This record gives sequence, structure tokens and C-alpha cells, in this order.
Amino acid sequence: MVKALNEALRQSLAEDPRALVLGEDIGKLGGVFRVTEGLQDEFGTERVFDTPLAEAGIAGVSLGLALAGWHPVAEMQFDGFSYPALDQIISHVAKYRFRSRGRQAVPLVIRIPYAGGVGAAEHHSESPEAYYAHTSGLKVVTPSSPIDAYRLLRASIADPDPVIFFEPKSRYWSKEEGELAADGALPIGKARIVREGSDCTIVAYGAMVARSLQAASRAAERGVETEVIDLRSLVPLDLDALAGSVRKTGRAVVVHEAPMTAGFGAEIVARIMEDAFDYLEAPVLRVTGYDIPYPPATIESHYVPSVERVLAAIERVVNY
Amino acid sequence: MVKALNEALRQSLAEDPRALVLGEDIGKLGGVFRVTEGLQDEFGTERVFDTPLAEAGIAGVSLGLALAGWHPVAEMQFDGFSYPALDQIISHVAKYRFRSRGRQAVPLVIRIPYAGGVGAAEHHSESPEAYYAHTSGLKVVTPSSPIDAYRLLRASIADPDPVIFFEPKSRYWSKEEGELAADGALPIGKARIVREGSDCTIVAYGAMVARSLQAASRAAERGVETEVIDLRSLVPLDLDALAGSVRKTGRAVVVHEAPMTAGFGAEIVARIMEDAFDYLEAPVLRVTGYDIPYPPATIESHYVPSVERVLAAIERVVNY
Amino acid sequence: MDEDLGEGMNEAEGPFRVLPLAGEPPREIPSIGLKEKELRELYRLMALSRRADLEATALQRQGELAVYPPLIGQEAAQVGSAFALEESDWIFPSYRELGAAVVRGVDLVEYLHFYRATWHGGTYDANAHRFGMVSVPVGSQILHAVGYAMGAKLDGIALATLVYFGDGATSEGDFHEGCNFAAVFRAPVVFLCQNNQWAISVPVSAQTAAPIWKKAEAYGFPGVRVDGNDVLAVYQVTREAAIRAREDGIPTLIEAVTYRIGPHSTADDASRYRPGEEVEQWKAMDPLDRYRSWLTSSGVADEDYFQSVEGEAKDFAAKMRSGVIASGPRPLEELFEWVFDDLPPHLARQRDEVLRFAREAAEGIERG
Amino acid sequence: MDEDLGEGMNEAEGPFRVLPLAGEPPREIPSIGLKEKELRELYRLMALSRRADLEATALQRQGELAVYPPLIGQEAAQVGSAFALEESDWIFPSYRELGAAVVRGVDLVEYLHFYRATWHGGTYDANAHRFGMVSVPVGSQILHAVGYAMGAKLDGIALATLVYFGDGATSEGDFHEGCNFAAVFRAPVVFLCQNNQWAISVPVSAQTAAPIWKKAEAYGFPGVRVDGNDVLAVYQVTREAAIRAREDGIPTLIEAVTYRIGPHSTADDASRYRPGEEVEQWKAMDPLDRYRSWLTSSGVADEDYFQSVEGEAKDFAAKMRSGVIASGPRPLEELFEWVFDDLPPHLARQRDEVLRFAREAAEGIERG
Ligand SMILES: Cc1ncc(C[n+]2csc(CCOP(=O)(O)OP(=O)(O)O)c2C)c(N)n1
Ligand SMILES: Cc1ncc(C[n+]2csc(CCOP(=O)(O)OP(=O)(O)O)c2C)c(N)n1
Ligand SMILES: [Mg+2]
Ligand SMILES: [Mg+2]
Repeated sequence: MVKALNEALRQSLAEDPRALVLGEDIGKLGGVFRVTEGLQDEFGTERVFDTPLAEAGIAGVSLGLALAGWHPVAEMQFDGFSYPALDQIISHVAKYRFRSRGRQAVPLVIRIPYAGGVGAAEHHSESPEAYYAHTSGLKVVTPSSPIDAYRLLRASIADPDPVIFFEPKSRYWSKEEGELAADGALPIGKARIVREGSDCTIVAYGAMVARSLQAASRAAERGVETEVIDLRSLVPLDLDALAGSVRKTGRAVVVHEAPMTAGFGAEIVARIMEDAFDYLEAPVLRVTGYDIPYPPATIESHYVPSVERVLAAIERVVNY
Repeated sequence: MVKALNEALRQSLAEDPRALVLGEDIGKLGGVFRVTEGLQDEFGTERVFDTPLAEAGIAGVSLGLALAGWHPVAEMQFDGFSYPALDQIISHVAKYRFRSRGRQAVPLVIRIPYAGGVGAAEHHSESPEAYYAHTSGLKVVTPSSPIDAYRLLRASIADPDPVIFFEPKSRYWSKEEGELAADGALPIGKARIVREGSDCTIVAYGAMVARSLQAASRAAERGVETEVIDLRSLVPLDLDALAGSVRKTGRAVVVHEAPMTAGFGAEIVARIMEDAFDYLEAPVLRVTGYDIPYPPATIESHYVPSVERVLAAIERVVNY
Repeated sequence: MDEDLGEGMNEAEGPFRVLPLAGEPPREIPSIGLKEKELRELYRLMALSRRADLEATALQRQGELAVYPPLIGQEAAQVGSAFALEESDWIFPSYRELGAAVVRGVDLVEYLHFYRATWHGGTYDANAHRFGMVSVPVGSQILHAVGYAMGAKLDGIALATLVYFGDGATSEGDFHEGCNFAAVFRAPVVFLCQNNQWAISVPVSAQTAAPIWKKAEAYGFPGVRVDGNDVLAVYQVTREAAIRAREDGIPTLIEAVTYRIGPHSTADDASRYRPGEEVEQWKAMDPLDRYRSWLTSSGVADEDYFQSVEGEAKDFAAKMRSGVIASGPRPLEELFEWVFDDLPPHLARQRDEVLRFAREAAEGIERG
Repeated sequence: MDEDLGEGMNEAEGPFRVLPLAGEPPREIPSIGLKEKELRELYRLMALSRRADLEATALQRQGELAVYPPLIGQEAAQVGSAFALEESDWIFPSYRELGAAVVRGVDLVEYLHFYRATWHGGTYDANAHRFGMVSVPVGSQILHAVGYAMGAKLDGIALATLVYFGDGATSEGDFHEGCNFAAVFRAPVVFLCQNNQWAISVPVSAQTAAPIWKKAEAYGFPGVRVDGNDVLAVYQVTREAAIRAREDGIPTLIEAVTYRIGPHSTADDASRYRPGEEVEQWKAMDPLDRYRSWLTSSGVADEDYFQSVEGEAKDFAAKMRSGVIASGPRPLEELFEWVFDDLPPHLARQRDEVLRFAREAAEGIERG
């Protein structure tokens, strides 16, 4: 996925003369995950540059660059270090177009490597997507595969509005060559059915899509046909895909890494309740991180939804 | 409610020699809403003091004061100005006890006047409770009446853990003398049934409780008996009260001012789904603010849930 | 702890000043390269600002505005600095810069729509005037001015951005991060701090222990303290700073020492926290009076001129008033028009709901 | 834009220095009030730190630690400053202060539990050592040190807090807000910036355009630049700063000029962004070598002493290694034990679920 993201940035910088890439250590180093590797050499220090160590500064200055007609792609080095930028994002980035009656748009992409399962230290494994999804005026996108990462990042950079782009760290080194063949622009706001099934729907995004697919095949071994939906974007949310699948299966399990309480999974449950209540044969269950700080890496595997936990939820709704 | 909050702070300062009150303009001015009026005169500039204009500073320094054995009650002047403090709150205030294996607790209360309906300017009418409710390690409390404001703030200051205390601005000038007679400590995490009913449950908190009661009596005129639950605290959430009521009524409407997407209402819907699915006769509906930036005050009445909107939802679930 | 506060301010150096203080004898002042016509224009713009500001306060008292933060006393700081810029330069205001808006020819009815709560950014076209939207979160707009300046520099456009903020704003992290970015990227920014001595009820002595102009030392660019009630001094230091910015990419922090004669906003009661004498002292240094007496003594303007300006200001304010009063709320459709460039399905649903309820309310439909 | 960067640093003044540089002839140095025993102890602590640091890096390479940020090269900056404090003073570290932990007698196995990902704060008792938990969000711990100092002052306890942070941290808003609060409230804080020239791949010249010690001017308290590889100089300026803090409530910003000899962390490859020559130059100023030759030339310590310290350091590191390797993960129950003082119902549910799945996994139960 790192290569796909790097390629998406390269293509955007090449095709869009207004595109900029900025952040901490994204220049010479190429980013701590190498997502921006080689970009400064290729496009120069004016279009690809390191900033001082200040996330609010990165977000606020990027907004200013956008007002000046640039298309900044800013990186927050890790999920846990994106919080100092929240005020600029909530108070300005998300509100600027609205407040200016459409005269001052903010075509800004903020990339955030997120979530856990990579054995990292504290503050390096957080899943803050719900903060952004709850903030009106932001689009929130997260890919689950290299090809989606490429196409969704291209679409996000081309989008006229601010996009918070969450990159699932634990998928950074995933290949899935097969898919890399696919191509074409990808509209933001369309989910993807990655596996068809008739007995139960799993709704997931980011790294939990692969995890859900594993659970789905395990379930299949026991004759339970599970449909797996990759949301791809949390805002806008693909309401039709969601309702369509659950109306078909009558059962659903939502999976994410973030803590349960007020996590995005609750929104999915509420939408299913509103749009598919009559078809529900069982309660929609959530399999999520727990309502505790992200745990030390030596025991994180008990926190991140496991195949077993997803399977258990599938069984509960199927045997309800 | 302002008087009740002021009295709660006064009593806490008087009874707890470690209690401190700090924030912007909370000293001589007594706060822009006069919640801290007279406290500096009475307790001196060492225990009640103004800070420089820096919210991250207020939160981070308050944590340090707590480590030194003090019980700070910090004020964020308005909802929309609490965001610069989010990093300190998410990265440290919420995690400190956990990280220190219980050795360094943070008995800190952060007061935030919140929500709209008061004709205020931009950034002065926001409802950010979901950001905090989604942050593991924080308790999130919000009163709906003067007496609850008094008792919940006392309980919050006495609590050994960080409490984000949301004060509904539009109820600041409410009296409700009757209730002021009530008394006794109030445990954090217990909801209150403010009106009994058998046909439908309304779940609300803060300013929306009064609004929901209005809707309930309007509904009663048409023979619909609505039960109204005031959550009082979002974290911990009173799961039993929630499930108990919905199991009785089979129908529920959730009301809050914050935008719908990933708002706390979604969590309530998901909990009802998990704990009372078999009893549901209709989908649980949400009546909330819309997924747009909080609107200009001249048209905010179309944004904040109105009696009509709540009534319409009640009818939908009752006639489902 | 308040007792300890503010000794730091004693180090403060006397500000740069051109105009004689009240009581001082009239004297020749060094030419600052302004034609007599421009010298008079400076007065005119201050007079219009003063009158419009008083009118806005009156409108709020009469319930025509939701709230309003008076600028009275800060006319020289705002007009002198805004007038020193080129048209191509950008201004990023906070919420108290009606005077700068006047210089930029922003329609004040459209400006006051922010305070009438008609629309958050006001309804004027920020791009047309290169005058940004009203920004309320203290200090937050500083970063936008820095980013815009970086962007212009990348385009090879020689312009400066000027950002207004107050003494209280210097305590925010955004101020620090903005100044540091500007220095590191050599961004053409003029940081104009109107030190009006108060941040609502907090005096600058409780806000910081160092003189504000000195904070520039932390970033490696010049810091200047100027008499903010001296329109010519403010003009001069701002002009020099803007040139440094455009030509050499050197940012400047200007501390314009002035005073907030009025309350923080119409919602504030300043008598609760500051002595009336302090206000009186500063009234004696009124920026319009000081400039007017110099214009007179130096023969640049006469009574007739001041008369005509008074008349113009009156009409200006009257036109603003009638415009404000005549304006109604915006149509509800607009709430969903600019959240995004497009209208995603969930917002379409919500828009339809808002309009339906509005219609029913209008038709007075009783439910059930 | 990088071309423009960093001229600002040229203004930098020579740092305060006591020890002769490598090559310089041995000379009498002004007494700094340390007994010979203490002078030797300083070396011993640096030697233990050096050895433990190398061992920690080795442990990471062998997969026994998840990650580790080496402090090699910064021993004098950490040991000299930590040693200058009273036991009652508090230290708030960032993530690279193993050397200061050694001075405070923190069990390094408990310290390294942070990097072994056993427990986030490490498992040592911060209160017992008045040595705060490892803090990763850059600059964030500065505010905690300021708040603690304010709290101690309110209690009338004469102590200072010392907070460690790096050159990169000075760009964060938290640094600015913390310094300003400290100045306004006269909080007894020593701000100790280890300027090791790099913030991961970003050189200090791209981080700020002003010398770091000068940033103190923005707050109205003293700023000092000291040779961070000179343990005696660091000791002296820190001691003076701590006394100013305790006795007069005057904060100080100390810039200890040093160098990060190793990579940012074991996950980093510094060869991607910095020349090897630079590293070699700084190795020639190794803080241990410099101090050792002075100790020898001034007759304070001899070969036997250094031999014995070497032996002790070896055992020290070996004990640390065996302790780390022997340690396992924490029991899952602990995940829910300290979220709150109590265990709310929703967490009780989740704890039961975690334990159930763990049990089933242990019992190897195949579902379905
Ligand atoms: C981030 C933030 N915190 C708090 C407020 C509330 N507030 C509005 S103006 C103000 C004081 C600002 O003082 P100063 O910067 O000196 O500007 P002035 O109002 O004096 O022009 C405060 C605290 C705000 N608008 N934004
Ligand atoms: C708020 C925040 N942003 C980004 C990071 C990622 N990060 C960890 S260390 C570091 C560089 C810090 O440099 P400096 O302050 O000079 O300290 P040093 O590592 O050199 O000791 C960065 C960017 C972080 N930990 N916290
Ligand atoms: Mg002010
Ligand atoms: Mg460094």
C-alpha cells in the first residue's frame, strides 16, 4: 500500500501543478513510512517540503496555502499526533467553504496513518476517525487495499473539499498484486462489496476489511455466507449500499478498531436501524476496540477485533 | 442554573481545601456567564485565578496541578474554544491514570458551556460532547436543571477522575424553584426518568430534556404517553435505565443538538439495539442537529431540534 | 497569584511616535512620503470608522445586531496599518477590525451581517477585497495569513499578508507556530498586534511577562513597538514592514500600543474589572483628536474639511444603519448549499426535512 | 524552500563552557562547588547511562524491545542537569532521558517496559522517584511541569520542576504556552532543551530561525546556551537555574547544545538525511572522553577508578538485560483496572469479554 500511496502522490504532483506535499520528515527522509519517498528529489523543495514540528501549524498553514490557490496534501506523522491540529480542522478547515458562502473553498487533503496492530509505542496506534466523521464539512476516507489507496487518494486530492485520509498502518505492507491491475477514478462516497453473501452482512473499513474477510471465509466453512462491505468513505456514507445489503441478509455486524462508545460503528448501526429495521432478524452487533486507552503492544492483539470475535458476533446474529 | 453552578463551586471551594478554579476571565469578571462570580473575592487569587488566553495551556497546566495534589476546576469559555485543548485532554488527561498504573490520577473537572439556541455568534453554540464521549478515560456529564447542575458539579469535583462537565447555555437562566428543594449527593452514571410513560421513550440530555418534555406533553394531548429519560451522564452511560424503559415502551426517539453523524445519539441507538432489540416495535429514531456547521443565529431555530420535530418522530415510531 | 503579575512590562521601551501628544506643542514632523491628499484621507477613513463603529454599537443596543465588539480608540492602529498596504496585499482580520474593513472598501452592511448573525463570515466577498472573513477563535487566523503568504511566495507574487490580532492572542500556540513558520519559510507576513491593554477582563500584565514586540526575538525577525494612537507612526512602521516582507521575505511583529476605550463587546461590562480613570487617561490620547490637531497646526486640513468629513461620516453611518435594518435572514436552502461543493445523500435528506418543517410551520399545520 | 533556511542560526552565541575541548591543553577550572567524590560520581552516572543505552539498543536489535531512542552523545546534558537538582525537585522527561532516569535511580527494567511495550508509562513509580512518565507527544509534557510547579508554589513548597524536551519541541504551541504560563505565574520551572541538532530528519536550521536560548526573551525570563557535552557546565547552569526557580520563582530556558550521535530511534536510518562527517565531528567531542581526560589531568580520578566504573557499568547493563528478557506481558485484567478509579458497567462487560476470549483461545476452543 505504501507504494500505491507514493505513486498516487507522484501522479498528482505531476498532473496537478498546484499540488503540494508537506509535513514532518516527508522530504529528504521520505516520511517515516516512506510514503513520500523520492518526491522531494523529483518535484523539488518548493512543492515537497518539511515543516517545523507543529501540527496546528501544518493544518492552519495548509488552509492558507489552499486559499492562495494551492492543493496541499499535508501529513500528520501518526494518528496520535494529529490532535494538536483538531482546532484548526474543526474551527476552520471544515467551516471555511460554508462560512464564505462558497467563495473560499479548502481543497486540502490531510493524510493520517492510523490504527494499531503494528507493535508500535503509545500514541502510535490510535483510531480517531469518529472525531472527524462527526465534524460537519469534512470528508473522511480510508482505503483497505493498495489499489483503493491509490484511487481514493487521487480522488481525494482532486476533490474540491477537505478530505481526511486515513491510512491503515497494518496494511501498509500489503501487496494484493491482483487488484493493482484495476483502474479508473473512484468516486468518494461509494462503498464496495468485497464479498457477496446472503446470511449476514459485515460492515468494515480500513484494516478491518481484511480481518472481516478472514472471518467470512471461516464462517463459510460452517455454511454461513457472509457479505462483506468495505465502506471506503465514512463521510459521505454509502447509505444505499448499507441498506441494500442488510435488507438482503437481515443481519449485520459492524467491525472497527476504535473504541466502541460513540465510535463510527454506532452511526452504522443507527443508519441500518433507520433504513432497514423491517428486515432485521437480529440486533446489529458491534465488534470494536474497547473503551480503554489503546493498550501496550504486547497485549494489543486482545484489543483489536480478532477473527474469533468477529466470528462469534456472526454466530450470534445468525443463530439469533 | 448559573446560580446553582456558582453555589456548587463555592461549596466545593469551601469544603475541599485542594479545589482550585481557573480559566479565562473567571476571576474579577466572574466569567462571561457569571458562573464564577464572587469566588475570587471569597477565596482569593491563589485558589481562583485567571489564566493567559491559551486553552491547551489551561488543560495541560491543570493536569500538572492535579499531579501536585490539587483539584482544579478549569473553565473553557465556550464550546467552540475548547478545541485547542483536545490534544492535552485526549493524549494526557484521559490516559494518565491508565498509563501510570493508577499511581497518578487526574481529579480534574473541565467545565464547558455548550450548545446553541442563545442567539450567539459563530463558534459559541457548538455541541462537542461526542468527541469527549468517544475518548476513553473521560467521564462526560451534563445537567438539564439547576438542581442537577448543583449536585452533578459537586459530584464531578469530588470524582477521582477527569470529568468533562457540559453546561447547556440555553438553560443557564432557568429557575425551576420546585426542584431546587431536592438534595443529596448524585452518583455519576445514573440517568433520571423525568416523565413516566408507556407508549414511547425519549432519550435526551442537557437543554434537550426540557424540549423533550414539551413535546411529551403535546403528545399527551393526543393520548400518547411518552417517557422522558435525562441521561445526566453520557459516560458512564446508564445502560439499565435505557434498556428498562425501552423494554417497557418498545419505542424510542433520541434527541440532541449536535450534528447527527457519529453524534452521541448513534451510541444510544446502538445500545438499545444491543439490549432491547426483541422489544422494539419500531426503529429508534434520532432528532438532532444537521450535518452542517452550526448555522447563523437568525436561522438556528431550524437547526436545533424543535418540539415539532420531536413530535413528528414520536408519531412516526408510535404509528409505525 | 495576581499580585506577582506583570513586572515584566516595566522593561517595555517607549514606542515609535511621530505625532505630538496632546498638550505637546505642534512641531515639524519628518516627511513620511505621504501627499497632503493622503494625509487628509487618513483622517477621513478614521472618521468614517469612528462613526460607523458608534452606529454599530447603537444598532446592537437597539437589538438590530446580536453582538458587536467596538473598536473605538483603535482607529489609528487599524486605519494607519491597512492604509500602508498595497491593494494586492491581503488582510486577515480578527473580529474587531471594522476600521480596516473601511479602508478596504468593504460594504459595512455585508460586514455587519456577521454580527447580525445573518451569515458567519459576513456576506462580503473576501477575495474581491483581499480582506479575509471575520475570525473569532483567538489567534487562529494568524496561521492562515502565514500560509497565504507562503503560497504567494511560491507563485512568485510579491505581496504581503497582514494579520490583526490582540495582546491576548499572543498567548495562544497558534501565534507561536505562525510566527515560527513565517520565519523558517521567510514568508512575507506583517504580524500586527493591537495591544489594547485588555483581553476581555485580563490586563496585558497578566497575559505575559514580556513586552509583546520583544516576542519577535524568539523567531529571529524584527519586532517594533509603535504608538498605536499615532496614525502616521503606525502607517510608517507598517509600510516599512510590508516592504521588508515583499522584497526580502522578512516578517515583522508590530506591537501597536493602543487602548480599548469601549467594553470588550456589547455583552461586556468593563466597569466590573477596570477603573474609569484608566479609560479617561486614554481618551485624552484620542487618535482622531491628536491627528486632527496636527493636521490643523500643520495646515494640511482646515475646519471646512473636517466639516465635510463629518457630514460624509454621518451619511455613511446612516446608510449602513438603514442597510442593516432592511436586511432579513438568509433562506434556509443556503444552509446546505456550501457545506460541500456537492450535496451528498445524507445532506439532501436533511435539507428536505428542514424545508418541509419550515413549510409546515409557515402553513401553521397542527400535527396529529 | 529549504534553500532559505536557517541563516538565523548564524547569530548564535558561543555557549557557556567549563571543560576544555578535545585537543585543548588541560587547565585549572573555576571551582563549581562539587566535592571530588561528586565529580567522580558524575562520570560514573554518565558511564552507566552510556552502557545501559548501548545495551538497550542491542536489546531492540535482538527483538527484545519494540523500539528504542538512543541517547548516546547526550549523557552530559542529561546527567549534568539531573544531578544539579535536589531530590525534592521533579523531573518531567520526554522519551530519550534514560540518562536522567539513571541519576534518579529509576530501575531501568521498569523504565524499558515502555519500550518493550509492556506498559505505556513504564512500570516504575513516578512519584517515588519524582521522575515523570515517559511522554511521547512532543512538547506536551512541558505544560505538566509548569502546572506541577504552580501547584508546589501554591503549597509553599520550595521545589523546582525540570522538563526535558528537544529542539523540535520548541516549534509546538505547548512549548510557547508553557513558557508563558510559567513566566506569568512565576512558576519554578527549568526548561531544559537538549538541542541535539535534529528532529528526526529535520535539522534545527529548518526548525527555527532564531537561537533556541533566545526564545526566553519572548517570556521575560533568562535564556542560557550551554555546551551540552560539558557535564560541568550543564551542571552549573542548571543548578543556578533551579535556585532562581525555587528562591525567586524565575523560570529559565536552558539550551544544551549537543548532538544525537545515533539514529532518531532504532526504527530510523539517519544515513538517509545526514552526512557521516557531521557525526564524526561530534564524536570527537564525546562528553565522556572530554570529562574523563579532565578528571585524569586534574587528578580527580585515575585509571583504577575508571576500571572499576567500567566493571560496574558492565554488570549494571547485564542486570538490565536479564531483567528485560525475563519479563513477560502484563495480565489482561490490568487493561481495565486503571481506566477509572471504579469500573463502570460498560467496561465490566468488556473486561469479561476480553477474558472470555483469552480463555477460549488458551483452551484452543474451535468455534461453531
Ligand atoms: C481560542 C479562543 N478562546 C477564547 C475566546 C473568547 N474570547 C473572545 S475575545 C477574547 C479576548 C481576546 O483578547 P485580545 O486578543 O487582546 O483581543 P481584543 O479582544 O482585546 O481585541 C476571548 C478570551 C475565543 N474567541 N477564542
Ligand atoms: C506532537 C508530536 N508530533 C510528532 C511526533 C513524532 N515525533 C517523535 S520524536 C519527533 C522529533 C522530535 O525532535 P526533538 O524535539 O528535537 O527531540 P529529539 O527526538 O531530537 O530528542 C517527532 C516528529 C510526536 N511524537 N509528537
Ligand atoms: Mg486586547
Ligand atoms: Mg532534537
